[in-house]
Amino acid sequence: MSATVEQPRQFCTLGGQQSVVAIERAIPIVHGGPGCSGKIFGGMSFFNGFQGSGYAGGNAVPGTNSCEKDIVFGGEQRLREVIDGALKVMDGDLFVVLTGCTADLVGDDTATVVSEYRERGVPIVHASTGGFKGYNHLGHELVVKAIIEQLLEPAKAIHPKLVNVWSVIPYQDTFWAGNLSAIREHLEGIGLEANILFGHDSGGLAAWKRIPEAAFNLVLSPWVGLSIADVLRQRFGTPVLHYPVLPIGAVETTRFLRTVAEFAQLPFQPVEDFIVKKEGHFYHFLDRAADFFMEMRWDLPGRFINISDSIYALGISRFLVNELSLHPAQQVVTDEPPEEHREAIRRHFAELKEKVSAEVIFSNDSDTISRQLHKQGYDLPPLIVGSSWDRDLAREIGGFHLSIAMPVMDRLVLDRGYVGYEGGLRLIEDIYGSVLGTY
Amino acid sequence: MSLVNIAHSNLPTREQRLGSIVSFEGLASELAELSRSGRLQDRPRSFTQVSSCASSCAICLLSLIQDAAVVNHAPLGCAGDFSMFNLVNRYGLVKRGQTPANARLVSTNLNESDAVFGGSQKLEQAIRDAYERFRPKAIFVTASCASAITGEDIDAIADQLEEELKIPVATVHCEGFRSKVWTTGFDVAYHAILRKIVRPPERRRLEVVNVITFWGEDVFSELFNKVGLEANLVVPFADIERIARLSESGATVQMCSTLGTYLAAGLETIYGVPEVKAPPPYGLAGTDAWLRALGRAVHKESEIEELIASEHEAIRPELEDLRQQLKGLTGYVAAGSVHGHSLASVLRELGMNVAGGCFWHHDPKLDHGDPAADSLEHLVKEHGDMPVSICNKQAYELINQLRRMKPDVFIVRHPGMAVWGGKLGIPTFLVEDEHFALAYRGLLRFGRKILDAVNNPSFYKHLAQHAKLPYTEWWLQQGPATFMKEAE
Amino acid sequence: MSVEQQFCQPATDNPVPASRSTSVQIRERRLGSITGFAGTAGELVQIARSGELAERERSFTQVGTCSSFCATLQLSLIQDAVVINHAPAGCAGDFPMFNLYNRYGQGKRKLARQNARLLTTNLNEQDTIFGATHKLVEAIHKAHRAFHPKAIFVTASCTSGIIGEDLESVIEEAEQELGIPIASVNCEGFRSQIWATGWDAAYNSILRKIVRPPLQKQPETINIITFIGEDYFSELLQPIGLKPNLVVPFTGVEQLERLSEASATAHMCSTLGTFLAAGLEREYGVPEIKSPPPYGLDSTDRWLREVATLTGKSAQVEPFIAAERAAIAPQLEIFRQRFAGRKAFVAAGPSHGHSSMEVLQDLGFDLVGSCMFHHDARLDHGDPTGDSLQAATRHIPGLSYGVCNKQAFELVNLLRRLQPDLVIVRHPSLALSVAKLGIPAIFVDDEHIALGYRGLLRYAHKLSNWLVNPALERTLARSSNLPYTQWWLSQPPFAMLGEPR
Amino acid sequence: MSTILQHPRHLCALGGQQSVVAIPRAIPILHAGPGCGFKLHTGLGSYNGFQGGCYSGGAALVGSNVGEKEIVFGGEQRLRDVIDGALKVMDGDLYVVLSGCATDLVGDDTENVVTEYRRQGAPIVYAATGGFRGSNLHGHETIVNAIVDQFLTPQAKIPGLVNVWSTVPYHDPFWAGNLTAIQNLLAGLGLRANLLFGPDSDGIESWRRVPAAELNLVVSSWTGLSTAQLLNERHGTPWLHWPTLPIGAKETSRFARAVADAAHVDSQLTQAFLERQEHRYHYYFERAADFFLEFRWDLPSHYVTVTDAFYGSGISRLLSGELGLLPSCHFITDQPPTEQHDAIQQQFAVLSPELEAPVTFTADGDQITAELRENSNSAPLILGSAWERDIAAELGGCHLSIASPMMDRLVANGSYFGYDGALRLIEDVYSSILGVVQ
Repeated sequence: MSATVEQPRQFCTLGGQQSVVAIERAIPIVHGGPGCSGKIFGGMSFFNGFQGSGYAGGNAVPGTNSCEKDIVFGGEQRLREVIDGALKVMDGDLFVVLTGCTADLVGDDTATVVSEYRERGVPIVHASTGGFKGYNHLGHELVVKAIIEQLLEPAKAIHPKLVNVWSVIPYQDTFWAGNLSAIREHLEGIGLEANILFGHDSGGLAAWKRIPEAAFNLVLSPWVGLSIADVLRQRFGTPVLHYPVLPIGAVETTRFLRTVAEFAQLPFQPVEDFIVKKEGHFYHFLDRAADFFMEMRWDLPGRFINISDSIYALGISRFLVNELSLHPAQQVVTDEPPEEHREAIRRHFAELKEKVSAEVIFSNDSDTISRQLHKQGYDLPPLIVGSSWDRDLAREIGGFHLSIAMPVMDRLVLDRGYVGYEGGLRLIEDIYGSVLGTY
Repeated sequence: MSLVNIAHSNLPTREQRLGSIVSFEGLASELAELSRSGRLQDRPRSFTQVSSCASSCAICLLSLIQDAAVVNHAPLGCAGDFSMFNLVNRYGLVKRGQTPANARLVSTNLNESDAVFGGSQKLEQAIRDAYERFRPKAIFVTASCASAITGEDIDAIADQLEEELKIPVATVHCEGFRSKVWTTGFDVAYHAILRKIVRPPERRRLEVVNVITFWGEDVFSELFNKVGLEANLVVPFADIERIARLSESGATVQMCSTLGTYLAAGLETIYGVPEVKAPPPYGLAGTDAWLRALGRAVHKESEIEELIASEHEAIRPELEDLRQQLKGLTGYVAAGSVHGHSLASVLRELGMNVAGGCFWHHDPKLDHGDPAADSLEHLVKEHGDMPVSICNKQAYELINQLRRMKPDVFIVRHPGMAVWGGKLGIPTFLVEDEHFALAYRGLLRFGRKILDAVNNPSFYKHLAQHAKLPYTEWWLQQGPATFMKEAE
Repeated sequence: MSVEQQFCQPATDNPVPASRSTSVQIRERRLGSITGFAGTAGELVQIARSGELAERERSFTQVGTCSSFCATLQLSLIQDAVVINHAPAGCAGDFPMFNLYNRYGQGKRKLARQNARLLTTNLNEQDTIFGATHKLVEAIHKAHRAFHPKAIFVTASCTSGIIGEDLESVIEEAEQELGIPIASVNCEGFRSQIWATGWDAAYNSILRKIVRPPLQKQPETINIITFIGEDYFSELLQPIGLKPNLVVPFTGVEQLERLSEASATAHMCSTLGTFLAAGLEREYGVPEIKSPPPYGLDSTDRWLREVATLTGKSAQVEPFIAAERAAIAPQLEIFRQRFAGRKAFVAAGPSHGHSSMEVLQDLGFDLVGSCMFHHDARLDHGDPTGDSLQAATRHIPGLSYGVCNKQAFELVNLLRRLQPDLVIVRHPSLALSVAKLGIPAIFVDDEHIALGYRGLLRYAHKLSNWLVNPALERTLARSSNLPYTQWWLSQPPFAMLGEPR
Repeated sequence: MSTILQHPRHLCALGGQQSVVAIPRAIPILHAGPGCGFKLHTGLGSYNGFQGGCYSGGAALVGSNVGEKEIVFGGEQRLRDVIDGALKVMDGDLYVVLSGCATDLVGDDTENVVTEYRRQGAPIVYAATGGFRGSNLHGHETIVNAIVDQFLTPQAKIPGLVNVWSTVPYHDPFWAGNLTAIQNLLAGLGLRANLLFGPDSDGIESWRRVPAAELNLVVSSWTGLSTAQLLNERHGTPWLHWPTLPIGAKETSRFARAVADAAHVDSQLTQAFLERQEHRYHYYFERAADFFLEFRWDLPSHYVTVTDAFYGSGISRLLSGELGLLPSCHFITDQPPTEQHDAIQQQFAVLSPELEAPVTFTADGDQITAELRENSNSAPLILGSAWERDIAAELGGCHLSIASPMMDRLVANGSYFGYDGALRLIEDVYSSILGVVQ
């Protein structure tokens, strides 16, 4: 994270605020400048599929709105005022104080202030998320770790079927809500109890308190969440299953479920029964529309280009290659994975399938991306699966376009999700809808 | 003698004109020989699956004329393909950089009482409506089984409305039951065009070459410009004025002589526009021969030779490379006869084996009657013999064949047929743009496309695992020709 | 320069800023603006006039908005300029919004749709220690190469401000090299509680670097300082032979260079444009229309007359006014009857909020209260005739009136008591808090719709559309839950407001 | 259906073939001209959400392809040939012979031929579907009633079993997803839906079970009513007619309660189930509420529906009843029997007097276009078939294809039924708008 960025596809550490909003009845408290929270809300939630305020997001977020006084003389007293008020005014189960650039730069001792409240028994934690520290991917991890480290106690007993799910990042993934409930349904389908932690019906603070009881942690993402799993292993000794590919469509989802089942030592038959049922449904529709896929009328895209977070770029590439036999062109990973994870991601793209591999570049800067994609030649119109920023690019290189990555300004997203068997069908409908819609 | 008689509103079917057939099982060489010796006969099938009718082919061509309207005098089901032609139309316009617009199609929506009392008023009404709504330069009235069986005199109505509206109103006799060979529909559409649209030449434009084709991308202009010729693609996406002046061109060529045989022959017999009588320009040998024939027709032999040489040079390296990669792969082709022959040649020239071909029908001769253009003969001579089935889209026969042939790739040119290859797990694609493989550079495009298909067959594999075929085990054990009776 | 020196400049009495300075004085100091008040409209007018208006701070607050947002909104919509945000990535959180505004507006104005030209220097931990002017240089060159802009604006951030980045030296150097104006915009979020300060910062950079002395005066042209609304000003000005010049959004740099050539400057909202208008008058003698913007019958009359006097069109204006008033009278009467007795409330920024209050009164609504995001004790021109609050409440000085920088918890508390039939909202995502109470909340997207005489009817038509079918609010009220405690909802709405300083 | 049609939205009675294709392992046999089957596949199955040929459709359709000879000398022998072959070649559980224009007009005694085979024990029925007899919705009813009439035998009642007669396969591009959604909702009420079509149906077994049902559920403005009546006469099964497609929380809960009552389900359980559903629905609805509120000012406030009757009323109850949009006019394109028109008008009238909008019964694209040009205020949101794209563009409005023919979308198991269906519809509507305005 160093180069200048045109058309950002992720925001700063303070973006962790949205992960708090995603926890049922949790209240973020922003100790930062007056505009920070609103900008994050605009970028990650509103102008990203118009996901909206939710329970305590948007304008409801308590904040210190730091002014010159707080910069010059320190803002700790101001923070106390706001926390006091928040505890009275805001109806929540968990309070998370997030610091912005101002507080972190002038060196307010937020941790101490917050711990005073916690010692008085208030369910409140602090995450130091000054924007300059990194992207909201880091912010998400910081918030989660803060809750784990400052609030959770070792479990009395381990629940053998309980699994904590660390996967897509709330709001950063425009489809997080639908995706997480899909992951839940699939895991429950093979006999596990999924601790989803974010979104509707995820259980709020109570669910978070159960984290130490889990039999294992599932990190369903190329890299985000691994450090969370580490912390949990150190504190509670919980084992980790890392599955880097977001399962979209039958091939990947089945592979994923079998991997999980094996790791969790689940009885074989029920798992297979579930898989057979789901695959049957999925392939019924692929079969029904097979004429369409094969007749490839209307120049359905010859090559596809992903411009998205590694979790989507990889998941969707595997899906289009495995299920629709489409071919990858240049792939672009925009979530700036830490160096130590890049080799693995490169390898996944190199080995999409025997005889099918893809070049990948890591960049979150539209200027760089656009120059790279203009270099390539295309026999048929390519398909760009990326953010709304890329609509112009798609037009320039004569391709088709579907927005699935932040920021999504040209779609409204409610409970749509792309994960799993159903998700795959949904993605097919959306991709070809966007193609056919251009005629 | 000429088969083209524009005094009549109707013309004989292909069976009657050309002795065409829709069923045959044997070697390409046998089929060619039988055709040449005039001993070719059809073997009716007892069991059949649905095929297509002349109505679709006729409406397809006419509905893509940009300032004409089509009135389908039929019950509503015969309008089932309106939506397809609409998409073809919008899609074609977008590709040609124009704003997409709906096709100008109207159905008279014949119902029970019309069947009893006749639907003549409705037809008049519909023609007037079409005129009011679209202000077209011409209106085509396509007939249907129902309109024919109830015995309506649509020609009389058309002539009367032509008087009234002062624009050509042409009837198109594409009743579904008249012919087993749906390409008869092309003939009747062209017949209507020859009768009512094409004018005698005002001035000859020898540099202009008519290209009879579908909706494919214009790959001809680039080729022709190099030798100072101008490609005039018809009928789709042309307008009435351009079609009216077909008679002024220096020659007529076709991307598929099954498609254009009647129009080309008509332009030659009526207006003396020479038809280039050669197999279509697919594959090196085919393209060479076709270009040379064209060169002779327009007296540009030397320019053509230079063009051929330079194009060969341009594609050689990649072609070699492709041949290496495709070597040993086996293909199977299913398409309309002449275009099918072309695709088979292309595969062979790409270094592939061709396990065989399935063609929707076979014309033992073309309207011009000149054997020089026999594309099947050409295929056998240039690329060797192969098993051939003639089968008007009988999926049960095709699938029976494919299961025996087990090709590495299956190439199809007709909606609805590709899916059967896929359900057997065979990498399959439909040739949507009929010009995709055309001429020299098409050879390369097509090769790359095949490589893509065979390099990532996962879609087909999964489909095969999960798709259920609607055929009995019994059938799959029988020979493909089981239901063909002996010739009557 | 120490943090102390940097930020604690003594308040100055001079209401007119020295526009050559790179930094605009914040509104708290320049205009005595405040964000906390509870009382009646009459009181506020009187205290403000007397110069004794004091801020009342809240102990508990919800997040607000900052100058950076307002500054970037104006500048990012200049079609041939580029905005570089010298900040961490999160300050770019509003880029997507500006991009949608941009594409949306381009569509409306028949311009080719293109993404807004926005960059962030993406400051990180390293940069906070070693400084990041080199990244700013890189960004400027990148912007130049990618877009060949006619001007570049560099917007500051809390971080760049606190670590004391020296933007000016970088900028001077780059200007030399690239030969285009490059302007810093001092919109650090923490500097002011009044985000409108961001407009001032943006306009200051335009006055400093873009506007040129007039080549030739354009007596027919009136500058209109506005947002992104449709051009309804022509309806008012063309009939009397004048031409509106809508700025800043969707203009080009060249159009802005010639702001000095207009015969007058007016506003769609005097809070928005006060700094730019005053600057143009002071620097280039372009007179500013002082009376409140033309919303509602009386204000429109007054505004038109002032414009006419300044441009010598008085002869044309009177018949025009009479004709327009007559033209709308019958339909207006119908709407007045339809809306009679309906209770309305306005939550918006001054002075546009004041304009809405006038419009609602003209349409026959009963105003039961209003709440503005801040209050300017005076405007930069310092002329009391510009007092839009007084104009809006001259008939109802007793109207209960609050100043509240969009604190949703106060608004919800207040509205639960007032239970109006309609709330006009003019700030993103406040509408939701209102609608969750089951009260029709109209978010006014196009700020020009109610403009002038015919605007009254346009506005009324839209309102009646939504009032016909409040199904959305009902659905929300049925299902929704507000994040506030019972304790809070039983407190007085302004319980968190401190005593005047 | 009598007027001349430009841009048709339904086809002819022979389109009933698609309903046969929709029955797992059922084989349609067309006694008709060579092109009919494929044209109908094209219009209903392919260029209508690209649903595809499935098991026995598309190019697998069996047909006698009658030619000049059969027209002149009659086609009954030809039909026998084809049936013989079909029984050997096609691996099916149920065979349905459909006659087309040509054979109905020349007067082949198809019924007689088919009856012979049935007497010999072949699972085969006959439906007279000559194209001129009516629309494919009539065709659908004809084949359904043919199976009921010629194939079903009395059965002992199975508690909680409900036959679902609703959306018409393939004609409604979302039929498959809609049926699954209905099944899930009924399951939530503790009922067992007997689906006769689609992937979740047991095919011939489901059909055999039809007489065993305790209730016939007709979710449709008019198609299926004759079937319910027939089943009532034959097997004494009561029926519940729900003329509007339930979309959104309000409608779906009303619908579910009505079904629960008709099937005598414990209202406590029902209540608990419905509350869970509504709660989830409102979470997402509320999450996007900022958007609805802040964008309605400038986005279309008025909408137009150009759909089958039960879609139109269902959509208007979501858009007007829950989202607060205003209807500007409704076009009913499925040509309901005239005696149904008043009842259908009522379905649109229930919201509130201010929300009355003209309802026009027509399937003619030209009339629709013309009337939209006249009385559409400002830029409307048009929910209709892909035909309406041009007029939407002309009026500067927005458009979403939700009705046949749908050439601009691919549909797999998409559905607009119920709670989730409403969320899906809202996503699709606003995404199409957002795609246009920027």
